[in-house]
Amino acid sequence: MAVLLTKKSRVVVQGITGHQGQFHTRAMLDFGTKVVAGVTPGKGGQKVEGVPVYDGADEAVRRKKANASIIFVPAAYAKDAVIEAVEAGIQLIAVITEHIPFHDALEFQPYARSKGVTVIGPNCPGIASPGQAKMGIMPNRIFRPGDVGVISRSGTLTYEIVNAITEAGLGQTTCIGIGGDPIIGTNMVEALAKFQKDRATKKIVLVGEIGGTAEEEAAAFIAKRVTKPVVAYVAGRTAPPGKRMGHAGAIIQGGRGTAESKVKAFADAGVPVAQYPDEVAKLVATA
Amino acid sequence: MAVLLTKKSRVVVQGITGHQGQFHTRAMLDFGTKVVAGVTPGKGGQKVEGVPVYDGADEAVRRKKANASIIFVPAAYAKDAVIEAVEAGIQLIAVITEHIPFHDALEFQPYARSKGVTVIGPNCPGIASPGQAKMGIMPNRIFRPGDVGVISRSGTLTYEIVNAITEAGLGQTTCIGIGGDPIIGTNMVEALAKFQKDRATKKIVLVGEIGGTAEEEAAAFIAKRVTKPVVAYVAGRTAPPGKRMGHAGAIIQGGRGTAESKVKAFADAGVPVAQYPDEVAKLVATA
Amino acid sequence: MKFLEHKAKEVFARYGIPVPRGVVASRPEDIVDPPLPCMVKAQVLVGGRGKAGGIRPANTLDEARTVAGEILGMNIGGYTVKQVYLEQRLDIGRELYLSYTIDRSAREALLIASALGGVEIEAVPHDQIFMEQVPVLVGPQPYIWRALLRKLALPKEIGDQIVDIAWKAYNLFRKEDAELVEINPLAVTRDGRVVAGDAKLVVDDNAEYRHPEYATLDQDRTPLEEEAHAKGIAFIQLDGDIGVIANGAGLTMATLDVLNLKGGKGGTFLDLGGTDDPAKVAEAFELLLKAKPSAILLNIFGGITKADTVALGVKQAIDVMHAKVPVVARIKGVNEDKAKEILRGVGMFPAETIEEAAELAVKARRGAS
Amino acid sequence: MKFLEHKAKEVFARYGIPVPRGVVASRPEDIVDPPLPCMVKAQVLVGGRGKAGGIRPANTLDEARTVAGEILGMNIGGYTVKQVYLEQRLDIGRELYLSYTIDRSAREALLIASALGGVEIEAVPHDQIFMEQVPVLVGPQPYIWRALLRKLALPKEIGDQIVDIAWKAYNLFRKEDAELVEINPLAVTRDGRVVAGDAKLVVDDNAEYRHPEYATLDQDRTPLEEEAHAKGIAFIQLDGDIGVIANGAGLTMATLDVLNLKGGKGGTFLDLGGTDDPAKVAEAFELLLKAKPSAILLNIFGGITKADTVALGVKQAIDVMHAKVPVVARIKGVNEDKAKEILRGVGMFPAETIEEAAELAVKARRGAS
Repeated sequence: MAVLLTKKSRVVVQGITGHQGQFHTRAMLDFGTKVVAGVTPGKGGQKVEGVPVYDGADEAVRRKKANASIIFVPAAYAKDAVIEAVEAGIQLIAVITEHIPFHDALEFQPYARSKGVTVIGPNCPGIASPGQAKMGIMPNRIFRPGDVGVISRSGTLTYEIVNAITEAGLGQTTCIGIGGDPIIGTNMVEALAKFQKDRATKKIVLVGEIGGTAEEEAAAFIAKRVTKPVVAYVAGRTAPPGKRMGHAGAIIQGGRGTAESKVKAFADAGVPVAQYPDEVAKLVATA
Repeated sequence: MAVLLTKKSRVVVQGITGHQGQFHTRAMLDFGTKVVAGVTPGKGGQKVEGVPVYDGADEAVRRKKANASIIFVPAAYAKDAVIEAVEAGIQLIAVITEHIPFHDALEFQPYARSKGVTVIGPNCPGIASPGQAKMGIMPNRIFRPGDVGVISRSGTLTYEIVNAITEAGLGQTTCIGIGGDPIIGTNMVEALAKFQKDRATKKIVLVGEIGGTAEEEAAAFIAKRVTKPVVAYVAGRTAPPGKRMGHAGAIIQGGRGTAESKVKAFADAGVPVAQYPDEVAKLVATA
Repeated sequence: MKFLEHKAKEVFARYGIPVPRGVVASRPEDIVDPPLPCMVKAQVLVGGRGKAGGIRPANTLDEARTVAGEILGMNIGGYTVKQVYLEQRLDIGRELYLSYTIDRSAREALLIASALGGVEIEAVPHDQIFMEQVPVLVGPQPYIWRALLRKLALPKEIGDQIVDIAWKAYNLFRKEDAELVEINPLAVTRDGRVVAGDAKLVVDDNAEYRHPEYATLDQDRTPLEEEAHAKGIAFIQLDGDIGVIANGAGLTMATLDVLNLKGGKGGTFLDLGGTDDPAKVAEAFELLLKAKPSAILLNIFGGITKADTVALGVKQAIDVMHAKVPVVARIKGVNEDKAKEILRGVGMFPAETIEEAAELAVKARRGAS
Repeated sequence: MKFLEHKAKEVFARYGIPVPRGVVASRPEDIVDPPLPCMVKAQVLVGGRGKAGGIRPANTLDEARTVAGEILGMNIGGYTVKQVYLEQRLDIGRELYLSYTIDRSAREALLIASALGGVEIEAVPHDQIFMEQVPVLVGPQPYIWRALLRKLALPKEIGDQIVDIAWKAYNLFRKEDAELVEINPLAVTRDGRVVAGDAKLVVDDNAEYRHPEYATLDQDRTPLEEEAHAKGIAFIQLDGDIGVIANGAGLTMATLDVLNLKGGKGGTFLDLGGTDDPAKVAEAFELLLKAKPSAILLNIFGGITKADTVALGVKQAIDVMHAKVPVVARIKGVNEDKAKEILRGVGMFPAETIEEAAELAVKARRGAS
């Protein structure tokens, strides 16, 4: 078992002919993902890594029964691509693209929701269910099938932590990189709810960072609804207010979004918080 | 058991101080409905039939924990009222108001959906779960608790049919008047899915009419997914093409939406179709 | 609210959709300076004008007047031509199709286009039709135009114009509360311009309050329907002889259906709605009587509506109009006995069920004839 | 992209939000015809100008020049005042607050208003703040304005102006891709007009391509940050001394945190991102060296990024800059051994874990100082 993405998912790659699209199509295939189609307007008829390319997402759905999509198109075209995927009937969309204006996300996120479509990201590393499928840009070799569910706002930091979990002899059901933007599709609470419901997931790891109140909401949700052990890490304890720490969402503004507040919220909810990234795997192993 | 509306539902009446609002607040209370609040801008502080009136839906939610709303406000303000209810956190909304421009519905329907809110209507008689609650304008005395689920696009015709079912010694779990407009919130297929899932519902009655393809889609859904017996009636067999038969949605256009097509679709799905409205109760009794 | 071609083209022009120059005339002598050469087009709210001879060319002013004189007063599909539109004749290379309407199931706008225009879209083979939902909350996105152009397989210069027109037509559809915006043919001239050859526009009646300027548009209503519309009564004249009146649109339709099954034919669809104000009922009933039915079939389910006050209205109308028409009534619900009592006083035939009432109405009419 | 007050007010005026008349000046002698009486306002991208003496009145041209001369060149919150804005002085009766920002949890716009303006909104008691999500797919609906006016309890004439301004500010928020539109104070003059007393505007950096006219706005960046921005490098100067460089924003933050836990203090946040192009790495590293760190802490998790090509870039930069600064590197992942080999050649201290690397960096710095 896994959440959201499984070996049955039929993936279309929007923006498959670009550098990233090509590279990660190969990597996703290597992971075992059913990549059934690619989309690049004007390049229909080509093949990328043996995967047929279509001009529109609707064709990928009609001809290849694609039901999940990973989006690599440039930021200026991402809103178009998400809505195209939703209208084509795709049910799960991972938006890898970074630097998407958040006013675009304010439109495509609720729109996708109105059609019952799950969006992950934007500005995220995607989602991976080891042993089943990956729809993202995380390195393949850090994963191993197991019973830990991972939720993270960050990219490389997640790889570190997932890798450490794997090196500690454990594995993951699914790893969801929910993204570093202020407006994201699937948030921590929703991801937590999925893992709480998933029978294969026994433990949950949350990787948060400064900015917003997602971690505080997650902590409140854990206290009320999550019975499985959760371990957290929060990046940005030393970040100064008013400075955007790389991610569009990682900023302390008007006193909100501090690491202290998040760490305290987790502690109040009984969630152990690792001080060092490497500590996460140890806490999970003993959780 | 019942679908969507139960005795636990806490109802707010938007437009409570109007003639219809007042009258039906009384009737809903008589039915046993928990009408906890009313809303009319500028009339906060008043009471209608003992129900406190607030200036905004948010207050009704905050102070009275309202989670369902019935909307009586004039057509020009209906979009405002629906969105206000959604933003206030209401989960189920019945829009009684008729003559709402459908371009407004094209906005508020998907918006409500994006927030996970169920809308019934507009231009509908509402919803009633006999023995539990009513959020609508159907006459109280036609209902009796029982095991028949009723779905209808029409008003008075539904009362006829529900009344006949009751007179035949049967009763209803829930009766959903889905509305006569072209753009409605909960459609036949969604209502069917609810009744199929509801354990208390043993039989289902569908009252359709000309216009659109809702009945054809319902028939296809029944063939695939509904295991409970369904009885149908279709109004408008003699309606001429191009003439709008009262309801904004009841029109045969460009050869689409005919009664023949709907009756045939039901027959193909194995659903008995009554020729006369009175026949519905007989068919249900023997189904 | 339906628009005559020239009225629709006025709206199109406001949204920047290219339309040919044209002038309207109600009499040949009013035609002074038509664009020449031109097409003289009958202005009626039904299709099939071309086949009926309602669209003809003219090359000179004299010819335009002569042709206009022949078209004015014609009967097309039951409608008398009261106006002609004299429009610059286009040198058309090909005819496309473009329209916006709604997709009820998806609860979205629906864009339909085809490279085969100039004929009814129903006659175009399915695989030649481009059909795409437009999500109104976010509006059309570029992928829709890309898909449209792929399907229509047009050269870029033409394609760009089509997309521009499709955008403008969408804005019109949304801002004018349209039920239908149809451009058929969407003409491509031999010199490569894309122009709306015809224009169909229907605006949602329920949105009239947002577009009061459209309230005065001529509609395809009979005089009695026009009167009913002005009074806010849901009333339609049908081609049968028995006047059918009921409360609720669904119930009225069902009553007409039952009548038909019993061998009768409805002459009116009159939905009283939720009213039980005797004055309003009387007003509606008077309209019905003006349609001169051979019998009247009244079907009331008094749920919340009180049956007796409805009956009072009916009695009042019959008294005022000195009507001799047989009335068969099936009344059920609140105060049904009182209602029957009242109607008996004006010679009503009572019935217990809709079927029985329909049978009685058919008989009463036969007896009357 | 942050806007100086006078730039923000230019945008406000474009959207029809009332702002006082004003002129900008960089030198006292450029002030020729200021609106009088006026306020002379320091134009800097930080708050607290008033308290710092950066906002002062002037009644005559001479006075305006004198005051401007005193304010220009002032240091406010670390920023040198390069421009003053001379603005018509308002006769203010009361001060309100209005802003739009985003509600991340609800994924909607957020309208905040208060009858208590003129102070930081964080200082206003919670029960005096009106806070309402605005659903962007459908835009603000009338209920929002009703709720706003109920909360603010203002006379109708003022309320109507507030709603008008709130509408216009919302349009600005959406169309200009704003992160923040803040009017504080939203001033009510004694003669009953509502005017934006101050204007704060921040536009989403990611939307710069849609607003190229804003690209030239002065930002509160250090010269090195400016250079990094121009090169598209995620680089921030911090107040510590150890240069921190890593790949990925989260990992860079985490590395800074670990350094802190080990008693060090980061002087830079440098996120290499997903690049492993040695030239780009070298470019980034050169920036870091320009910040003159006492030591460098490099943390690379080579998932897909190849560690050795990153190392090549680091080596190149150190070679070019003839840098003597100690580099502690913790490298993990693809080609980590090759990477370590390359870095050993330039005198790097290798480490196995982030913690160890941080400890080494702190020591290396101490040794160096």
